[in-house]
Order: sequence, then C-alpha cells, then structure tokens
Amino acid sequence: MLSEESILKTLQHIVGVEGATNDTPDLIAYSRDQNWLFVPPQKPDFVVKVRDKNQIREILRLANRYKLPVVPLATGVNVRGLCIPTQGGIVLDMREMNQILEISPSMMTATIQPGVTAGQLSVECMKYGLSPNNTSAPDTVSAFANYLLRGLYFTHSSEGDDHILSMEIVLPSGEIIKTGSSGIKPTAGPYARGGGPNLTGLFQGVPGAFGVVTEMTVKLRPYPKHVWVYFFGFDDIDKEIEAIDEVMKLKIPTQLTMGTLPDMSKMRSLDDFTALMGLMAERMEQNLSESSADQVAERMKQMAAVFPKAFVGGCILDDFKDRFTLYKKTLRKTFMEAGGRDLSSIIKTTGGFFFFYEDDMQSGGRADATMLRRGYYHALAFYGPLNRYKEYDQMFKDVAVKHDLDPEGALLGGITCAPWHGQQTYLERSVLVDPNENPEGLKIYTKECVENLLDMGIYGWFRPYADTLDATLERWGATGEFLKKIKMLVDPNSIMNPGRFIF
Amino acid sequence: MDLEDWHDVASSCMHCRICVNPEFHEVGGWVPICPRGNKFKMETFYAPGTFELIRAIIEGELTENSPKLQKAVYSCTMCGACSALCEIYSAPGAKVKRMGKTFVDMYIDLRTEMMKRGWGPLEPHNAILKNIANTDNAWGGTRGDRERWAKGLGAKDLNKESADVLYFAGCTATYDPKLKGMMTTAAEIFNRAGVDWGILGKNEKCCAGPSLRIGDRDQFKAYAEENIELFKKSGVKTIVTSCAGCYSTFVKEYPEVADMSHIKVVHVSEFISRLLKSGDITFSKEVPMKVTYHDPCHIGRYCGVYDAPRDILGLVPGIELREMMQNRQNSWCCGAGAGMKTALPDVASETGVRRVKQAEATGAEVLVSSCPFCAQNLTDSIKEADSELKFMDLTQIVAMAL
Amino acid sequence: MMELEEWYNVVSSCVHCRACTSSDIHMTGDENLPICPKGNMFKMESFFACGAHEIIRAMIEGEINENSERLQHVIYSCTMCGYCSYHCELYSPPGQKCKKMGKTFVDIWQDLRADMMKRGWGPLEAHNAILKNIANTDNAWGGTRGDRERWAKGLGAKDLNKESADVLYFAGCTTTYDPKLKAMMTTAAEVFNKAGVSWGILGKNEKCCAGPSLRVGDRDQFKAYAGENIELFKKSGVKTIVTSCAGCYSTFKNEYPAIAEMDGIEVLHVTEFIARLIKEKKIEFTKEVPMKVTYHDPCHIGRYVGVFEEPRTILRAVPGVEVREMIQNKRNSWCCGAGAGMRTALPDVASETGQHRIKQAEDTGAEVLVSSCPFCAQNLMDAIKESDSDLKFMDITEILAQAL
Amino acid sequence: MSTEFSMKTANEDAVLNTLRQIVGPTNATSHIVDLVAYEKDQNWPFVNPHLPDYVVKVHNKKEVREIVRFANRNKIPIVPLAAGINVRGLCIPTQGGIVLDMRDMNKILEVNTEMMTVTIQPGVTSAQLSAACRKYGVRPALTSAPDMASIFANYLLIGLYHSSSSDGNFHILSMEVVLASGEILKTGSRGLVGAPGPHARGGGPGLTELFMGSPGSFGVVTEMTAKLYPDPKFNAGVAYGYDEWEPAVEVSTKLMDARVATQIDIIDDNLLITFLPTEMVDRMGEEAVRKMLPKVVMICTITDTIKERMEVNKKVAQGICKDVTEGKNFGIASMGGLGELSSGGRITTGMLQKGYYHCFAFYAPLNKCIDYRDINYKTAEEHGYSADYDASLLAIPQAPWNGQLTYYELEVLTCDPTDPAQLKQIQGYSEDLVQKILDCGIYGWFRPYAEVIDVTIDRWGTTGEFIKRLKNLVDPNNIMNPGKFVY
Repeated sequence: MLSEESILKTLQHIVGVEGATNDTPDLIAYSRDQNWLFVPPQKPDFVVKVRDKNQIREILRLANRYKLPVVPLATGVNVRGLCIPTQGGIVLDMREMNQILEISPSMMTATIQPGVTAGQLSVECMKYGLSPNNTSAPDTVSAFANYLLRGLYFTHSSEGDDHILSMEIVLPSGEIIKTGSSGIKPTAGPYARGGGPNLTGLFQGVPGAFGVVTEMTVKLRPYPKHVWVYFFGFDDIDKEIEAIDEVMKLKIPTQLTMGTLPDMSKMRSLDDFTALMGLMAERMEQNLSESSADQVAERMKQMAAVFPKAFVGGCILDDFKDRFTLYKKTLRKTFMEAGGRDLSSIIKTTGGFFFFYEDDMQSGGRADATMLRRGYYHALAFYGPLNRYKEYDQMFKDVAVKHDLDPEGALLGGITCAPWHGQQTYLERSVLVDPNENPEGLKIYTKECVENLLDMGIYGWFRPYADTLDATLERWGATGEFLKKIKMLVDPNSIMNPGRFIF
Repeated sequence: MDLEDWHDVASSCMHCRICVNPEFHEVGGWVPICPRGNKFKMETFYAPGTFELIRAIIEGELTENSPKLQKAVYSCTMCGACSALCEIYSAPGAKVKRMGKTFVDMYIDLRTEMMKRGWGPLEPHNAILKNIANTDNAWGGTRGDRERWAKGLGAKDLNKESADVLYFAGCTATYDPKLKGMMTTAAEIFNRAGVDWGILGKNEKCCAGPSLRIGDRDQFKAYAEENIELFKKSGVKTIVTSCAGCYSTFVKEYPEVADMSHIKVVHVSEFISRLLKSGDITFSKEVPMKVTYHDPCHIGRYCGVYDAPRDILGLVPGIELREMMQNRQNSWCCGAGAGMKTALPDVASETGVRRVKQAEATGAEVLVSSCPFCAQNLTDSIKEADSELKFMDLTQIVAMAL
Repeated sequence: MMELEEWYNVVSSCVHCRACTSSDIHMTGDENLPICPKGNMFKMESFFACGAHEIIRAMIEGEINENSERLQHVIYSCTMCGYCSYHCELYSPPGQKCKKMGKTFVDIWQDLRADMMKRGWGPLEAHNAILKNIANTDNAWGGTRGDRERWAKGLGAKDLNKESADVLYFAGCTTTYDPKLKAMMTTAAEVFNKAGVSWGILGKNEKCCAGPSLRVGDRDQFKAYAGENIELFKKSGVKTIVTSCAGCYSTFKNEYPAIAEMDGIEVLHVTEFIARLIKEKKIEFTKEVPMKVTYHDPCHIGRYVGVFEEPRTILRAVPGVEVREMIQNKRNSWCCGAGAGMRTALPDVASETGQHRIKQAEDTGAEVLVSSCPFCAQNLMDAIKESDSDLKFMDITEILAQAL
Repeated sequence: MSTEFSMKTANEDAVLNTLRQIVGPTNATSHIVDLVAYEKDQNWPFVNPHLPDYVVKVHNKKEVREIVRFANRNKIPIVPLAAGINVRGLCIPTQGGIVLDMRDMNKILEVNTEMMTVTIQPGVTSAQLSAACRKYGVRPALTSAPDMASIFANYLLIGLYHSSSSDGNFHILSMEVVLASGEILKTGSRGLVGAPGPHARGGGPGLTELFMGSPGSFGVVTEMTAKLYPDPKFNAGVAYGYDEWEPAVEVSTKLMDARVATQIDIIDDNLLITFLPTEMVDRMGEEAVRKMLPKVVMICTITDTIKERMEVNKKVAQGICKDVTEGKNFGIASMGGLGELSSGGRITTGMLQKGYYHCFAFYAPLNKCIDYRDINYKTAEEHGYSADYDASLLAIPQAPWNGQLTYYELEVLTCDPTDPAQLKQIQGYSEDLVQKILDCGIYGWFRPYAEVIDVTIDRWGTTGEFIKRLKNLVDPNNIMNPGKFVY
C-alpha cells in the first residue's frame, strides 16, 4: 500500500496542489449530513477537486490499483448520506466541474457536467425559451445527480422520471463508456438512444456504485408559458383515487400530488399545525411568523373549517393556450364530478402551502428547501400502485400507534408518475420523529415500516437509501444476485462508493 | 456566547448549500455569493464546512491548530450573506433567527475561541489590536489627528458643550486622508440643515468592532463600556456615523454590553434621507451621472438599511441609478470586512475586483457606496482591475447636488 | 400443370411473413384465427405453407433426397383449401407471383404430389385405393356403372347419349354413390322440371371428373379421364353443364381448359343455375320454411372460383329462412376438412377440421348447417356426430325443396 | 382410424431424446422435413442459410429453463424464436443448434385495464393482442410491422409503432429472462418478491433495457409486461405532398415541437407505391400512379380519447402546415390500406412484394434527413440503381423528440437476389452505403442486422468492449443466438 504522503503527492500531481488535500479541516467538511442515524459520519482520507474527466480517469486508475474507495460527489446535496465516505477513501468533489457544455434549442437537449445545479440549468435554459424537467428538490441540488438517481419533477405526472438520453461513464479500469447513442464514432451527437441494448438504465438509480458518470445529455422542453396551480379537497379518498386514475389515464396533469390530511379540528396553535401538517407547514409557519398568536389561532380556525380529509394538488404546464384551457376545464370537471371541492382560493389566502411553489413549478427554484427547516428530513419513499394507498396509509398509522407516536402525526403523500402503467405512484411517509431526541425509536419505527412494506408488496424503493437496503437484499432473489455480478464486472475491487449499494 | 452554546445550531446543518448561491429568480442568474468559498472552492471554505469545523472543535474531533484551519477561519469577510439565505429556507438559519442572531455571531465566537486557545488571530490582526490598545484606533493614528478634519467646520466639542447630535466619524474615515471628504461633506450638510451637532474630537475612540471580529472579546468589551459611558456623558439623543462598521457595532453589539436604549444610532445615509424628507436640505444642482450603488454589508444585510441611500440618490436631479445584478440582501461583499484588508489582502482584492466588474456590467460611470472600508477596498480594486469606473462616497454625491 | 422445378423462383421468394398461418383480423370479426387446418393441428412450421415452400425448395435443390413418413405426413395432410394462397396473394411475394401467373398455391401442391408420385414417394396406400377404383369403376367409390343412373329413374331426365337437351346435369360420383346424398340429385331434378328446363344426364356413361386423381398426384389418370369427358360433353351437344359437386365444378372450370377446348360449354354449379332460375322468375318459393341456417362455403366453388353470393341469394329467397354468417365465411371460410382425399387417407385431419367448423356453426346459434358440396356434406355430417352437436346438416337443395 | 406417421430420422441422438423428455415426443424433431422450414428467410444474401440441428416447440417457462440449462451444459447454441418473421435472419441458426420455437407459447396472461398493462408470452402476435385488447377498450402499442409479427419480439427489439411519434418505442415495463445458467432474472418491479404486480418499473438500476435491442443474445425472455394505451375513439389526419424535401422536414419538425401528432411519417414516392392497394396500381399502371404521387408525403395522424383535444391539436397542426408552405393536400383516404393505422394490419407486408426487402434502418436527427437522402440516391446510382425508381426513404420522428430522434429507413425494393447479377449489385450497394452512412454520423442502428453489425464493432470503442463483457457475464459459453449480435 502507498503511504498517505505519496498518495497525496500523486493526487496533487494530477489536480494541482490546491486541488487535493488531507488536512483535517477539509476532511471534516465532508464527514456527515443530517442522516447520521442511518449513515454514520466518517471522514474521507482525501478530498480531491476535479475539473475534467481525464483527471477523474487517472484518479480512478490510481484508486483501483491500491483499492482506495472513491465516493463521487456532484454537489453532495442529498441529505441521505449518499456521499458520506463510510469506508474512508477519496471524495471526488466535482462541484467545480459544472460546465453546461451545450444547450441545443433545435435538438431540445442540454449536455451537462456533474457540478451543474438545477438552478443553474433552469436559468441558462430560460435564455433559449426552453426549460429542463425542473426537479422539485431545492435548486442547489446537482441537476446531473438528480436525473441520475431519478428525482421528483414538476412534470412527474406527464413526463415521468427518466430524462437522460445518453451519458458517459468512467469505469474504475479507466475505460470510458458511452451509453444511449452507443458511441459509434463519428456519432451524430451524444443525444438520443441508439440501437442495441441501452446501458443508460443500467447506470441510473445507483449512487456512483458502478462508475463515475462524467457527462450526460438530458431532455429539454419548451418553457411552459402557461401555469395553473390547483388544490382540490375530497372527503372520500376512494372517490379521489378513482378521479385521479381517470385524469391520469387521459394524460392531462403535469404534476399531481395527493394525500390525506389529519383531523384539522385538533389544531389550536401553530405548533399543533406543524406537528400535524408536517412538511406542508414549514412555509406556512414562515408566513405566519410575523402575525400575533391570536391572529394565528384565528387563521387555524378558518382553515380547520374548510380543510378536507384528502387533497389533490399540483400544476398544469403547457405552451399552447387553447390546449392548456382544455386541460384546466377537463381536470376541474373530473374532480368536481367525483365530489372534489375547488379550495384553491381559500388555500392561497390562508395557508399558502402548495401555492408558494407557483413560480418554482414553472421555472424551478428552492421553495421545497423549507422542508429542511426542522433540521432533519427523514422520509420513507417508495413506488407502489395508487389503488393501495389506503392499505399503505393504514399500515403506517398502525406502526405509529404501536410505538406510541401520534398516528395522525405525519402525512402519506403521493405523486403520480407517468406513464402511469401500474398506477405507479411515488409514495412518501415523512417521519417527524427528531432523530436527536429519540434515535432508537426512529430506527425501530423505520425498520418495522420497511419490513411491512416489503411484506405488503411495493414496486421498489424510490432510491437505495441505507435504511431500506439490507431488508430488501434477501427479497431480491436472482435479480439481486445479478446486480452483484454486474457490480463485480464493472468494479472488481469494489472501490466505487462501497457499502452504498448491495455491497 | 461561548462556542459550546452553538453546538445544536452547528450540527443541524443540512448541507443543502442554499448558502452558496442566491435564489436565481431574485438575482436573474446562477451566481456565487460567498467570497471565501468562491475563491478557495473547498467545502471547508463554505458555511456548511465551517459548521462542521465548529462542531468538530466543540466535540474535540479537531484538537490542534493548522494553517488550513486558520486560513478557513480568517478568510471569512463576515458579510452575513450565508445567514440571510439560510434564514429563509434551512434549519440552522431558522434556529439562529429564533435566537435573534445570525451566523456572524457564531463566526465571532469561533474567532474568540480560536484566540482563547491561542490558535489565532494572524499576525496582521495582532498589529490591529495593538494599535487600538495604544492609539484607540486601528491605524495607529495619533489622538491629536482625530479632530484635525473638523477644524473650522462648526462642530461643537461635546466633551464640554452639548448638542442634539453626536457625529461619530469613525477611525478609518478619520485617519485615511483619501476619505476626508466623507466627514467634511457630512459637516457641511449638518450645517446647511441647521443641525445642532458636535464631535468628541480627541476623546473619540475606536468602536472596537474590528477587535470583536478579530476575536479579542475583552478589548471589545472594555472599549464598548468606555464609549457607552462617553455617549451617556455627552447627553446626546442621536449619534450619526458615516462608518457602516461602527453603525452595526453600536446597533447590534453595544446593547449586549450595556444599556444603549436612550440613544438612537443613525447612519449618515438615514440621517440625510430624513433631512431631505423634512425639507431641511434640498438638491438644486444637476448631477448628470450614471451611478450604481454598492450596499455595505454592515448597514445592509446586518441592519436592513437598503432604501435610505437609494431614496437619496433618487432625489438627486439628473442622476441615473442602475442596480447591479447582485444588490440589497443578495449583494456581493466588497471584500474588506473582518480585518481582511490587512490580514488576507488577496481575498480582499479578488472579492473587490469581482464587485468592480459587476459595477462595470451595469454601464455606470461611478460606483457609489457609504462605508469607509468599502471605499478603501473598492478604490484599490478599481485600480487593480484598471477599470474606468470612479468611486465616490454617497455624501460626495449629495454635496455635488446641494 | 407444371414440373416442380418450374416453381423454384416462387417458392424461394417466401419471406416467412406467416400471413398464411392466421386470418387478417379485419376480415374475421376482429379475431386472429387459424386458417390452415393441418398447421393448426400439427403446429410444426413444416405443416404451414411457408414450411411447404422450403420443403419444395429443398426437394428441388436435393437437400431432401429421400422419402420419409414425416415428408408424406406433411404433404398429404393438406386439404388444398387454398386459404393460405388467398392470404399470401394480398401482400406477399409468392402469392403475388402466383396471381400474376393466374395460378394459386393449390397448383403448386398438385404439382408437388405429382412429383412425389413420379419419385415413387407417394401417394399413400389409401390414395392408391381411390386411383384403382377410378381406373376400374370410373368412380372413386367402387360403385357399379349400373348404379350410376339408378337415382334418376322416373325423374324425367333425358338420356343424353341418344337424345339432346340444353342442360347436362353432371351428378358427380360422390353424390351418386352415397345414398345419404340422394336428395341432392332428386331435388335438383325436381327444380329443373318445375322450371321447365330441358335437361338430361349421361347415365351409365358418366365418368369421374378425375379431380381426386389430380389432387392425389396421378396426373396421367386425370389427363386420360379429362380428355374422354370433354369429348363426351362436346358429343352431347349441350350448351350448359350443371353439377351439384363442388369438386367436379372446380375441376371442369380450372383444370379442364388446360387439357382441351371445351367449345364454349358453360359450366355452372347447381347454386349458380338455381339462382339464375330465381332471377328469371322460372321458379319461386311458396311455402314458409322457418329455419335459422348458416352456410358453409365449399372451398372448390368459393375460394377456387368465387361463387359466394349465389347460394346466399337462394337462401334469402326462401321465405322464413334466417341466414347467419359464421365468423370465417366467404373467401375467409374454414375448410370442412374433406378435400384432396383427406377422408380416406388421414381421417383424423378430416374429423378434427370438420369438428372445428361445426363449433363455428354452433357459435352462430343456427339450427341447420347448410352447404352445397357432397364432400362437405359427408364430412360435416360425420363431424356433427363426432362432436355430438344438435346441429342438423342439409344440402342447400333440400332447403329449397321444402319451399317449392 | 388415425394414421400414425413416425418422425423417425437418421440423425436421432441423445440430445433429441433429452429434448423429447422435456417437451414430449411430438414437440422436438431433428427431421430434415421440419428443419428446412427454419433454414432461411429472405435476408439470405446477408445471413447465409443454415439448418438447425433440432427444433423444439415449447409451451411454458419450465420447459424453456430446462432446455437452456441443458444446452448451456453441452454448449449447444440456442436460437429463441417467437414468430420468426423479422425477415432479417435474426432467427437463422447460423451455427446450428436448437431453434426454440415459442410460437405456441402464446397466451395473453393478463389484460389489466386498471393498471393499463398487459402480460404476454413470446408467441403472442400483434393481431392477436390488438384484437384481444379492443374488447377491453384499450390498445397496445400497435406495431407498423405486419400484424403476424410477434408483438413480444417487436417490443424486445424496439420496433416502430403507429404512435412512435407520441408514445415513443419503449413499451416494456418488466420482464422475465432465463439466463444461460438457467437462472430466472426478473427485471423492473417483478424483481422484488411480493411486489404488487409485474406492472411497473421498480427503483434502482434498470435491467429491462439491458435485454432489449438484441435478438435473444443475452438470454431467453419468457414473459413481459407491456404498456397499454386507451383506444383512441377519435382520429383525424393531416397529409401534405411536396415536390421538395425541405418543407416536409420543416413541417415535421414544427409538428413534433408542438407535440400535437400521434404519428408522423415522411414517405417518398418509391415507397408510397408499395402501400397503395395492389389492384389500384395494377389497374392504373405504375407509371400513371407515379405521376399522380408527389415526390414526398408527410402524413400526420392525430388520434385521441378526448374529442376536443384532437380538434385543438388538429387545428394547431393545420396552422403549422399552412405557415410553412401551401403543400398539395393529400387525403389519407386515398391511401387505402393506411387506414389500418388505428387497428394494426398487414399493409406493410406490401413492402416485401418484390420478394426482397433490403433496408438500412438507423436513428439520427431529422435535420440530416436530406444528407441521408442524397447519400442513398448517390450510392444507389453508383451501383446501377435508379434514384427515381429503386432507392426510397422513410423517416419517422420519434418521441422523446429530444435530439430530433428520427427513425430512418433507406430501401431498395426492386432487387430480386435470385439473379446473381442483382445479388452482387445489392451486396456492393449495401457495403458501400454502410460506410458512407457511418461517416456521415448516426446515433445508432435500428437493430443489429448482419450487414451492419461487424462493420460497427470496431467503431464502437470501449462501449462495444463493455457490451462484450456484459454478454460474457450472462452467456459465458456463448450459446445465446451466437454470431447475431456482438459475437
């Protein structure tokens, strides 16, 4: 094994003296995030700032030869510890590798590097009258990593979550793989899916465990000139689900979020509200923070009188006026006929949540970051069919009661995902237990919910987070074994973000 | 506060990096906002990195000093931008806001802890502290020179007489000959408006803001107590200062040392704006100039004084004010803050040059601000960037229009 | 009739698009149905037309150079219903090439069996029995010549060996020698008399049309009988020949012209002739026949020649009859299973194919399955028994007899 | 009395006996009469015919698994065949071995209108599936290949559909693959035990697309769940003929940008003729019909479940067409067979009319359409074909429209390869055209046809190497349809 000095010297030879460091202050900055309960903090041995793929290639070759773990980090903003070097090694900080290599209006594509953030991409695309599929995550996240791990988008219910056309991956061996247009030289451009097996899917959904993705070409769409945010209340969740299914099958909504709301009459103060409404309350709390206590109580009473048992909210984005108005009319008619009440105006004035998203929905932004205000954001997120929403919801409530947590203490929210086959819905149960107060309680609660979900049957986890992986492995059968084989093929020395996916 | 008291805030950083770039809708582009991080790039030099450093120091994970630690801690201009952004969106900002504080308070306590452990400050900082201790000002200027600028400008000597307004010039403006105009114009305006004002002259001491921001809490406490005594003794109701640093120190730090509630502290831009509104002074001459205004962090982000300077410029006939891309709470720091100009001049210069470039981009001929530190650094930066821009203090513009 | 080698270009242009294996959904009630009896039964690709093309190519190229039971099974289990040819003709190369030559795949399969006989690889024992019968008794069933005219006694049929008439009614061996089918001829006679048609029969001198010999592969026997028959027809001086047997009809229409000139004698199937009589108002139906029927198009008058509408006009003309179409009808009909010597050589194919058709007939809810060909009649009646269906089989003439 | 015909043949051996134990005596054969049917298809100029050693009719997954495991142990090549009508020799056993005939493994296991998914076996044909789905008021992605094709294989090889311009051409949600080792790999949501149905894509890396785009070279796919779409009750069409290509390309680009079309086809006159009913062409004579046809036709079909949306989209489409140029309106009705667009059919078999269907199919941006046309016409002329009669071009813009992803097909439909001179001509033309197109730059080939795959491998660089390593991982003994894909 090389000594630490010689490794540092080699790294500095590759990226320059300023680019590589093993000073403790630098290492500390990369050692943890708020998900410490499930991903224990760990300092890397080295931090390297890279600027281009040749540097990455040399570093990977070095790491592969001496079995040094490598953790690729685009901006590191995932609050789920995906970039914490749990086995030490090198953190490959690609924040400065943030060029938008090309935006092509005629091709409606953008070719970006890992460090490009969602806000940066949205701003640049706007100059061409275009827009990427904007993530609902804060705009400081790396758009690159968000597409790689398939995030949530304001176009989730009409465009789905696959927005990568082709990408370039550096394997630990130093080889560079081109997916999608299968890299036939000379190619007409790294844009679209070419023939033969498409490898793009293989390297998606995996936090840098198969190789370092250094470049990707993503889909753009015309800037949505028209945006309409809606919020409907339902008292009958079954009718609501039926109406949602009908609307999704008509291929109308751009984003559709749904969920049940806790019993509003129990709300007295803002703290009740925050506890009951969970994530949705953050921005409200901010809006109400200036008003006096009784103003707040008055606002709570107003809302309690109006709030439904279940809600459907979201937006419609389109660039053609008459098609846009047709969608609005059809969606409203479908929901109203199913017993929905249009609460948009009331919600806009009282709580405001959902509507603080309005300009984000059109052009991206960071309103969603308000979810982080409590200092912890722990959520169990998975994909399942919408028609089993009630079963999943009931399960979470039962487990909460079992651990004497308030069953109404959190919201099971769902976002419908195009192309809607299998009623594929993103379902998230935000867990409002503060890990600092009751770490063990949260761990037990999460473990039990994960086991129950797997027993009840889900389509798959939203992402391979640490708290879901081990329970899933035994149930993955031959597919799990096959993924291990693929991992051994691309990363025989298991240096790529080890311990983060399968092994 | 002690550093330990910040443990909860420090360990609740979500690493969401909202503090690294301002909201692009407001700014119209994806731009950096943290001078230190933008220059050194490593995460240690951004707020999330600093939070982890503080947590590591408190928890004993980081037990010995190192040049990298010093560089990380002392290259921060304390411009407060990260705090302003985090406050809106994320956890540490929300907690700090509930405490009525900002990240700057934490960074100050970090430097106090560094000094306590003998891990800092840097040599040039010690020179500043020594100057303040010996000559009551950071520049080593003699007490005698304190009042030289005011000779023949009709300023009462508040050590003996009494007046409504105490004009606190501030060391930097007093001892930097290039900035003399800031005070003389202020005096001219007071007289023109018939304001009953005076100065402390020789007895005017440094507000000790720099000592606090370098980490010498004791020196700051001593000077703060003396100054507050002096202010009470002078019996004035209002203190007006041209120096943004003094202004923020009087408004935010002094109340924690001793009761200051009986005295109202007003920045010169606020005072002039009030005089204009009350009609005590009016503009008569045309000032056909294209200008852009730089918000000094200590009056802007620290205290929310954004509109007064713009109201003034708005009333100046013939002037055209063009906003820079990054303005108000999203302003880019001039680079001089927290002893940067003396200790890490490369940070000050690089930050200043970037601000000059932003000013040029507006097509303005003159870059205006209202803080002696910004004045010094931006003037130097204009030279370094050999830009055709001219720097003028707000009061100089007012003088031209009177 | 051609040598097998002459088909080389057609068979090797098969693109294996398998249009010959299932129906075009737009033609069969939006259902994707099997169309090839032997393929549907034995499943292997060799039992479909595209398989047969490759086998022929292999036999021509010598890749298949020895006989085998498998080869015989593949070749002789084909009822020659022509459905595959019809579908290939629509878009694919072999069918299009045949169409330009004015031929169909049936010609290929006939030449293939001729080649098999030439090579001594066929036909099967059961086929040889048929050929021997025809050679000895001028009919495939071994019936005596004397019995040829027994059915016509007292029905006013002129003896065209001595007298002359406008129409020669050619009964056909199967109709003549199968007692169950006697009514087909007697009703035809009754209709002719009622319509005042001057008609006669050849009686003892009526010989087998030798269609079966051609389809079994004995081209020489066919040529001989065809020549004699054409002479007989010309000598009888009739203007029109009417036959109840679909097999004889297609042989006279499609095969005889290649043997010798027919001097413009018009050949009509009994359904065409009766439809004409109805149009000319020579006969009309008076009695009510309240019956739900479904009509099975015999391949030899339907797909081979194109007689689809006439039988239906007859049925519609009979008061009280409700005609219901099966899902596979007219040019898309499923074969009854009896064609090309199947009933004698591979009865299992005939039976299963027949029962498949019975099920389709039952699905229409009709009480009576009607057709107009003795082979179909025999096989469908047996199939009704085997699948113990409560359908009844009637020849079309029997129905109109009830309404006269 | 049923006659027994034995299938006895000289080359019966232990392998055949094992196969017969697995699938039953009548379902496995090595008789020459049965083998010849699998020996060739019309692409023999580029995939030389070869007899399989055995043909096996399988009916369920268990049989497939046992056969694959047996073949892997004895290193016997396996060629999976769903309907085998790809007319490009993908199922020709070029290295002998076992042809796995899955034509009778053709059950539609589940049509689920609530989940809008259908679970099918390999032998299910497009006609069978589209007819079955219509009963439920839904439709699968209707392939523009003839409806006798296996829709299963068509989805696996990523075909072309009557809605490729709006639904794209990825219709598989999850599938079950039997690997050479006999392991059964379940992709998408099937992989997770207890998943609520094989209906959707699960999280984590997508393995489904790994087994798409190659002719069974990575394993035998035995079951898949595919997407269903609502059966469009309303359909309209906008079709314009142009004598220049530029307006056709410009209109299509704008229509795709506006996302109003279900399908856009840009067809030149040489190809258009094959779609017209043969009687009409024979009756009027090819020359007269050619005069009637414009040089290139842009057909935009708009189908929808919501009437108003179809009207809105149609209005936008007509607006776009008018803005570009006043093209000659070309009624779809006159297209005869093309009316089958909404229900699937056999019209495209017409392209095979002349007995041989030589085509190059690849993906590339629409804005290079005219370059490819010129390359095809020039190369055709150089090899003695006439650009006006023989060489033709079809372009179909694909969703997702990013990268102006367009399917191109350059054809010569007038060659009869049985004539040695024409055979040499087409092979020369093909070799020349491959290089020219690759030099001009494409995204990738439509399918790994024989005549393009070996030329492409050396241009595929490390990606090609990586795919070889993947193939080696799943099929170490190279028994899966060897020689057809990477090696």
